[in-house]
Amino acid sequence: MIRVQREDFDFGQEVAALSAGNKGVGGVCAFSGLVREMAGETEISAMTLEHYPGMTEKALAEIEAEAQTRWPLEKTLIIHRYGRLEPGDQIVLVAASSAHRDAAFDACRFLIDWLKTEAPFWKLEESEKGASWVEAKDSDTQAQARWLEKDQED
Amino acid sequence: MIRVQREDFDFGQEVAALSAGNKGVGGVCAFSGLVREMAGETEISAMTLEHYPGMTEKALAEIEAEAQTRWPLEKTLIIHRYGRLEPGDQIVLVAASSAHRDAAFDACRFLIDWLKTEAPFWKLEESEKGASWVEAKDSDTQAQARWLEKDQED
Amino acid sequence: MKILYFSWVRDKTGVSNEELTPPVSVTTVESLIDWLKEQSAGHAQAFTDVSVIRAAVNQEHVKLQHPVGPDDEVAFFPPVTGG
Amino acid sequence: MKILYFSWVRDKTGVSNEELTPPVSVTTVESLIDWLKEQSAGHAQAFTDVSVIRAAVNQEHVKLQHPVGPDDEVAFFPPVTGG
Repeated sequence: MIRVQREDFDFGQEVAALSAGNKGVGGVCAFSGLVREMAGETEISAMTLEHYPGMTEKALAEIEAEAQTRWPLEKTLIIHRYGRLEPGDQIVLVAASSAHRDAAFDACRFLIDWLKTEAPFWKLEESEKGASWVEAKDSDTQAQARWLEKDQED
Repeated sequence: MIRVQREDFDFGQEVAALSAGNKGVGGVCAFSGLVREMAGETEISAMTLEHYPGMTEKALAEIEAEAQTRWPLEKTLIIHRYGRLEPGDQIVLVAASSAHRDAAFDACRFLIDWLKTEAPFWKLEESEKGASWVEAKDSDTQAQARWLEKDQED
Repeated sequence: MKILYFSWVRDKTGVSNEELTPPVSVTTVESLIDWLKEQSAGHAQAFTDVSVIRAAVNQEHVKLQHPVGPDDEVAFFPPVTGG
Repeated sequence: MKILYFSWVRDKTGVSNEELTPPVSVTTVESLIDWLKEQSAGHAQAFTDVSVIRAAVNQEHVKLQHPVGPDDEVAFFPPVTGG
């Protein structure tokens, strides 16, 4: 399931739904990303997440479908917020449930790695210096590249 | 933090504590293991987890300390239940929070991989055929071995 | 053709989306960019360095060589930074 | 010496823990096992195949060559299956 929303979400409740009533689930892996107070040396007062409505949902659905193809999963979940957030706020939740822990872990990490390079979101950080757009990180591109390399090895 | 307990735990509440009031946390990774209904072809009616009081706490504290040494983490958590559990019940929760997602993911997986081979727990499965002790899995030993190999590479 | 801009690309063009009719010579994302640069100083500034520009056609990531047509929805933005 | 048994090792010895005084010749986990096998048919059965036995001395995993002394707490169990 995917959701793109302005509202906060209840981590525990959302993750519980991945195994509720399904006694075939042996493991659930979940990751949540939060707004950090510091960006390098700069103290952040707020962050605004812009996205591309329509394409965002499409991109997330494709990422989820790809994970379902790669691993034997029971359920997957991606929730991504947009709008103005403050340090400590939740930005994103990805989770996967499976009979086995390896699949749950791998799929969960895949979801966040791919989302970071494929989903059309942009962060505008506010600090004393003003507002500035966050630059994409090489490490995120590399994290996705690791999955592509693994594909070639297989 | 580590806890060994008979009682169930609230996944969401426990994981929330890993980032609460700490605006340096950028990511939280959590994994929970549940009792599955099927063990291979056999339908499980219940499972009893036995452990070695004293050594269990010691082993879990060592695993947690090792994770804290290996990665820059904010907080870690291991909760492991013992006693009689039924399909769908939560057995274990491991979680890690960090400024960065890679550390949170790696540490979380490390916690569960090492726990599976180091923590003195034993599962007795009940089915129509009677009760039988679960055999250790080669895949668990291999999962731990992966971490040891990585150590040698470094 | 519907054109959308996001993040600092929008800040520079000064418009979030516009309905435009490029000449028939515009057949790829790349040639569309060249044409857009002539539309305003802001557009020219937004596309100064195309190596930092990403594009989507009909809401799919594409390379700059990708074809575009009159009924397409084309979006321009910097590398994404969600998650 | 305090000896503890867990899981099917306990099922076979028929006792979860016992306070024993092995002879001075028992200096390692391995020699302790050899001596324990003589204590009862259940003990003998529990230790038939030592390759599936794991040991802890004072609540730390050890190899079978590890030394043991009169004040030690020694535990025997199969490979762990928690998590």
